[in-house]
Amino acid sequence: MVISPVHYIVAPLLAAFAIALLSKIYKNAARIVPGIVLFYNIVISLVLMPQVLEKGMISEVIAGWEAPWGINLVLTPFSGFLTTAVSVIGFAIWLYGYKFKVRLQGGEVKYYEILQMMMIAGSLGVIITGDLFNMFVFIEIVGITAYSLTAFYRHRDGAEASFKYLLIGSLASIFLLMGILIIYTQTGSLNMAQIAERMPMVPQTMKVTALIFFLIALGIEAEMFPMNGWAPDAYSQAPSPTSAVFAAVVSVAGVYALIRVTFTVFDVEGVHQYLIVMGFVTMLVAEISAVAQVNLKRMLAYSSLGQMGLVLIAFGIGSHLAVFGAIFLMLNHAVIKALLFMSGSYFIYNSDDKRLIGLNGIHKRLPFVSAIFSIAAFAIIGFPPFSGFWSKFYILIAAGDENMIFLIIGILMVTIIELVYYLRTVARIYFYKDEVEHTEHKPSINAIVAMSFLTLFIIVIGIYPNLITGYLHQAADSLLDKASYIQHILK
Amino acid sequence: MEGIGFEILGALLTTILAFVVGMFFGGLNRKITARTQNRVGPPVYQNFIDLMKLQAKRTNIAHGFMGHVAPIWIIIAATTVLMFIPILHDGLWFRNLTFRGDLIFLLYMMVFGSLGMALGAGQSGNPNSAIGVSRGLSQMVGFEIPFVLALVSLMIQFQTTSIQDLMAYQHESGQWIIFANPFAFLAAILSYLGMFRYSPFDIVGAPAELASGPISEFGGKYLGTVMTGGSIFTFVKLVLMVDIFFGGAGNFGTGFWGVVAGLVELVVKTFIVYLIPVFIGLVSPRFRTEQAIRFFWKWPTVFGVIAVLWAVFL
Amino acid sequence: MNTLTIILLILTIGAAFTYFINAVNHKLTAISAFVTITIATGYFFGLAELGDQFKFALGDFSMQWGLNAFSYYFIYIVLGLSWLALLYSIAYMEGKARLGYYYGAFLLTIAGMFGVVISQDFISLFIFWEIMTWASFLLVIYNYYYNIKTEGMKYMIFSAIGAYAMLTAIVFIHHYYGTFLIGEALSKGAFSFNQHIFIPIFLLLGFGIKAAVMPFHVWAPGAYAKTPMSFTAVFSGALSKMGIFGIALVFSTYYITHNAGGFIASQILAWMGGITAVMGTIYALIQTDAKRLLAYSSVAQLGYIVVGLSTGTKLGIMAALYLAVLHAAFKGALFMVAGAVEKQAGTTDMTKISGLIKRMPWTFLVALISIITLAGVPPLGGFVGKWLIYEALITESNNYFLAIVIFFSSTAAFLYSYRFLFGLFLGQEEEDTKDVKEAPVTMLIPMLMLSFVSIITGVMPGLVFNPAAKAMNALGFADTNWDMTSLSNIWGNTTDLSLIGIFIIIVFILGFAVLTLKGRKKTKSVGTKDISSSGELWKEGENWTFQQDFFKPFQRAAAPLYKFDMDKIWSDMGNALEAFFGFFRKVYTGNGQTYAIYVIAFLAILLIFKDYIFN
Amino acid sequence: MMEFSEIFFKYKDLITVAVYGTAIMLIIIGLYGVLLKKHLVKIAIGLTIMDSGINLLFVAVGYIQNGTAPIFSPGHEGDAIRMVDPVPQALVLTAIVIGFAVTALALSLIIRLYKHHHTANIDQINSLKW
Repeated sequence: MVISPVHYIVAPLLAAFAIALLSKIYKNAARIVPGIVLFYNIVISLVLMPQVLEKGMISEVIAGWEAPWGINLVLTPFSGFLTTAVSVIGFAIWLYGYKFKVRLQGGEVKYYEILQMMMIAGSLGVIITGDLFNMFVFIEIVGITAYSLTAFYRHRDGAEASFKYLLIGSLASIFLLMGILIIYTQTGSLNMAQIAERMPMVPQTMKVTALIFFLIALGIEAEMFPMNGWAPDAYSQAPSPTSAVFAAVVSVAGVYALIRVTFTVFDVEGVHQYLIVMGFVTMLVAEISAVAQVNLKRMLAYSSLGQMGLVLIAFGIGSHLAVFGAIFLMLNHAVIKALLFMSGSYFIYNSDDKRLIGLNGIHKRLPFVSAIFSIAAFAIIGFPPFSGFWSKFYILIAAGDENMIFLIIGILMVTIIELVYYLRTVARIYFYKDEVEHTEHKPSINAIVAMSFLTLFIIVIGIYPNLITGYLHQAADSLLDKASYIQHILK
Repeated sequence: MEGIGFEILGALLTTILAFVVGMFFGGLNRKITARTQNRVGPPVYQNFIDLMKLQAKRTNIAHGFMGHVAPIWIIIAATTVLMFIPILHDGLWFRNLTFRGDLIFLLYMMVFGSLGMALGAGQSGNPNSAIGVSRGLSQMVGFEIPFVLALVSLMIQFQTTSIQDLMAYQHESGQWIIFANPFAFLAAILSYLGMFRYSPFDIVGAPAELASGPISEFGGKYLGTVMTGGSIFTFVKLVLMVDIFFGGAGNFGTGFWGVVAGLVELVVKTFIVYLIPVFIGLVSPRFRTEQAIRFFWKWPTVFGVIAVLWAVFL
Repeated sequence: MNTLTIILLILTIGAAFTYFINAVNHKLTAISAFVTITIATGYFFGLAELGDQFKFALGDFSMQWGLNAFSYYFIYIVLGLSWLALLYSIAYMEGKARLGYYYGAFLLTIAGMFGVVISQDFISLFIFWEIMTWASFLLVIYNYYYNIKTEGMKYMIFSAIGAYAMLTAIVFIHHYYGTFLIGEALSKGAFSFNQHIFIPIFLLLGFGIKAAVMPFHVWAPGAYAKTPMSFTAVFSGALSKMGIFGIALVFSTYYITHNAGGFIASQILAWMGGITAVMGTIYALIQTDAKRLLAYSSVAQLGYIVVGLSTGTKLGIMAALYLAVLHAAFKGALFMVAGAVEKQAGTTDMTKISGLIKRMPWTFLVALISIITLAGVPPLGGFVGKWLIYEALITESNNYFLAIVIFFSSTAAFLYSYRFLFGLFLGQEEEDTKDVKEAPVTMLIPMLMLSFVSIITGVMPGLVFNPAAKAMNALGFADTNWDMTSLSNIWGNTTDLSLIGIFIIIVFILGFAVLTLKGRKKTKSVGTKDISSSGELWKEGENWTFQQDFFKPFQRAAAPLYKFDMDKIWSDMGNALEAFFGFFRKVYTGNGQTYAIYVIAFLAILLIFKDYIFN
Repeated sequence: MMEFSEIFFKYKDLITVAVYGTAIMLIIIGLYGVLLKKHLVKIAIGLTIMDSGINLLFVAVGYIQNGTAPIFSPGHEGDAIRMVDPVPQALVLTAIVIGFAVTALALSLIIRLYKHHHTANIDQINSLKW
């Protein structure tokens, strides 16, 4: 059978239903099926990426309706890169969580897996769709599954976090519809390429108004200040693998949607400054709030808000090198933050409470996980020789080429704040005395494999970045090259 | 008259001269003090008698290696500095090693002795000695500052760091540097008061309160050696002063009688300079340490700064 | 395969191997570390020669490592001192916990320093700089395992500030001059103070923090004092010299083209160095812990070096380079002495122990020589450095008052020098230190070797001058011939060191012979309890050593200087920032409705001001 | 007895205005409920009202004067020009479904919140903050 981009979405969706049925027959199906499906997604990437990189991009039309009439899926090097990353990290997270969900309280594994699969399917859909309304639908799928997963644990404050998320999220959907409506009335189309083609004829005010609605709606998904109040709660309340998925998959999808809309669909200039300013504000506020956190997962959540802010800054700078750095940083953030949540959840699991005090001297009990966490922390701060350094370095160089000295100084100052709280955490892990006795939960072998795989990635890329810079350059080109996108889809 | 033998002879003569003159000055100091206090006082050669007595003592107490080494250390310091100070300004007689060292070297060489003394005193374990050392070092930080300011001003003014050049200048121009840069002289002479450690700056020895401080554990030959070194050092300081500010000695040619006359001139000049700390010591009580340091950091330093500015702008 | 890469590989692999071998056998750890550094050092001095280069591409950037006379000079310090320090560590760290951690981090730090010195492009410079920083950070927190909060944090944050200042400068060098290669940037005048002044300023900030220049010196004393002494020797001896390395590099443009902007900057930096020297000294002499005393003294010494560099004259730079080596020698030896005392007597608190001279004579000898060198008293090597600095300041660059400041600091240095010797070795011999033994021989050998450096440079400074002169050539100075044994300033006044040395030795031998032979039997050696105590009788258990407030009078006299406490200023600033953060994060009120209001308000703002924002 | 279409033609502007106005009003009412009401259920209701407002807006936009259903039936080929735009209606159907799902989820969450906190006042449900 011929593999096509649509399988990215279809496979997980099918899996979601298959789980429901198969787990009636075979108890462990709920655990195994997602792995198979995500592995299949990796296979898809392995098959498709060479073609994409060769042809530039491949687009798939659904149900035979040619674009612009039908819904079409586009796999550019950019989106292809992200789908690959999402599949790989999703697989790693599944592997990590394989045994983890045995002790899920208040929910059966199968519901968890179903929601997880649908969330990943939605994110992949957001990334590869070429149609605005289709994007809206996928965003809603992601949203609803995310609300439910946030509230998955009954005994925590999950419901509260979930409700906040839902409140803001549905506002987002309403504004998204509003934006789509305006765009549709002006251009009479929903296909991104066609809209982009007709965009020059749209009157400025309408264009900007629509853009603003999109910026708000997608900014909520991309965790932009001041729309990101829900994020820390959701991250900290969701089950840990889900937090990892939030950080590694959902936020990436949100940023992708935002960038795709602002870069490809619209042609408004001022949006770049907007992205830089708001990105910096996001970063600053997030890191400032992270310093004094007493809850590990909440601290990590704020930290990922900060990273997202940096990504937005980099996209806002908009030069080739900056976009390159931004995509690199998205990848790094996905990997590293997933890793942090993975290891962090073992700390929490071992230390009876989610607060940081529980981490004191935990390395005696979890030497391996502690080492992983420390490496990931150093990597996300941007210490060489870890991969985090390179992305930050590229972004800074890009900013320097645009002669934005104050932006650079600001970014680095915020990095120092970041350094402070991560260092404190690592210090707790290694250099503090722990008074109380704990029950020991050693990490299971599959978790160790998953984590060491991602750690290896960090270190290898950090020492020899040339492994991926080639793809990243193509991805950046494909994002910035708007004309070829349009003419490729509209033939 | 050349050759290493000549050099060594000169060195020995210089040392003996310094030793004798220093001892006599010490005796004169005691005599003058006594007379101003309406006492008869000891004879001027009293110091020699004391020295002989000390050297002849049957048992000597040493508290360990450092205490054993310290006296020699002081002698080394004294003689070394002496070797690097021109006695007479013309290059031949008693020139020793003068062409080999400059003022900065002298500055550092002059603290060499007190370091050794401090170590010796330290090992004795006597609290008085330690206190004395602490005071002495603190006071040194006080008086070195104006002294260095004075020397720096001279260096700037005459574009040289060598004493011989300074003497040569005075010899040629016939104008003493005390007139060429009076503020430098003021700063230097005031810091000399501290260097001589007569009252009001005798806080190191402080006979009544510290049992003569650092040297309180030295006796017999050790004390004798310390005294020897001290008297040589007195002479050294005076000669340095005379050389720098009072045109040096030896302006009567290089013949034998000229040299003798030069030595006489030197002794006279040094004695006159020596009288300044002596008389000030007679009439003043003792400072506390911090008072002493404060004193040196006030007026002498101001004079020194003026001297430097003088040298820069005039 | 290239020499430099091989050495780096040896060091890093050795570090990993050492770390893991510790799990197998604690004995092997030290051995493997020492073998590693021995191989690396031998390999370097055996095979590497000037002009070695290694080019490769990483990311989209071309990297370049190489070896010129200037870096070679600093590699003498790095590898030589590290070798001795590791030899010392074998005995010093014996029986301590976390040996693998210690030795691994140590080797990694050495690798970082080596990389910093050999890297000829800014990216690898920065990378190695960071590796060096966090590897040494691991060692800073090694000893005081459970209160990293204080010193480790301070060290890391200041290092980060410095490193990021450097990074900013690097990025802008790439922006303005389109290159990452140091040589190319130099030739394009990237470090000139007249164009894009903030580039050299930021670089100086980065390097100056590592060199502990006022007002960024606050991390140094704690970090030096709390690290294991065996590493502190390298830390203050070699690692801080990386800052000196950088400063010299940045100023190298100014050295050649004496432009106005560079002059002002150098003057400012020189005065900062002078103030650093004074501050370090006056805080050193009120310490009661020997380690802290040495730490502050290191800060002061680095101040001298910075002054020498900033003068930018021939003698000044020579003074800085010379002192860089000499400071590595004597301060390394002194830290090793402190470590030996700590290991043998249990503490370095000078109010607790005294009179160790009879117990540890060799250690005392090393301490004495190194202290004389530190104080800069002839005939040992320290004097040469002092002489060079003063001549540079007075005769070449007319910084008379700076010279006075330096002189004040180095005179006050006598105070803490004496305090160190007296506090640990002299004074009353107490009961509780009766059974203290001399340090093991593997600890004595490095100390004695280092003190030999101090001695030999006293009479033949040319041994250091010649490689230093080559280094200055690499910086662009015309070759200046340096006499092996005598110093001379531009006014033609000379000081002949060999003569001085010979003379002093002769007099010493004569006097010692006389004093000892003449009535040896007449000398009675007695204990320190047997003293003239003005009538007081010594009772059991009394300690008469004068240790508390040793320099109280000086402290009272210099009270105004002690008012100015940089450490407190920084910590207040930090606390204020943290309080502000704590207040600001309240923007995330836990109320979902508020978040909704944020969204709507933001939407409204955008819609109202859309013409201003998006045009 | 006039035909519907005639009445419609008579008041078409009025009706258009009414439809748009209603949609906007619904959205504003919903916003009011979301932003200012403290009761969770009222907030949820506000959300649904906003949803329906948006949907109404969609349909209104898609509508063209005197249009027919977008169905090709034999004999009425000529009506193709008078067909209303089918896309918005399709979208609206999807949006309605999504809105329904969200509302259901919201209500279930509200129930659990009420069990957990024993209140439905959103101001008192802020145990996660800062």
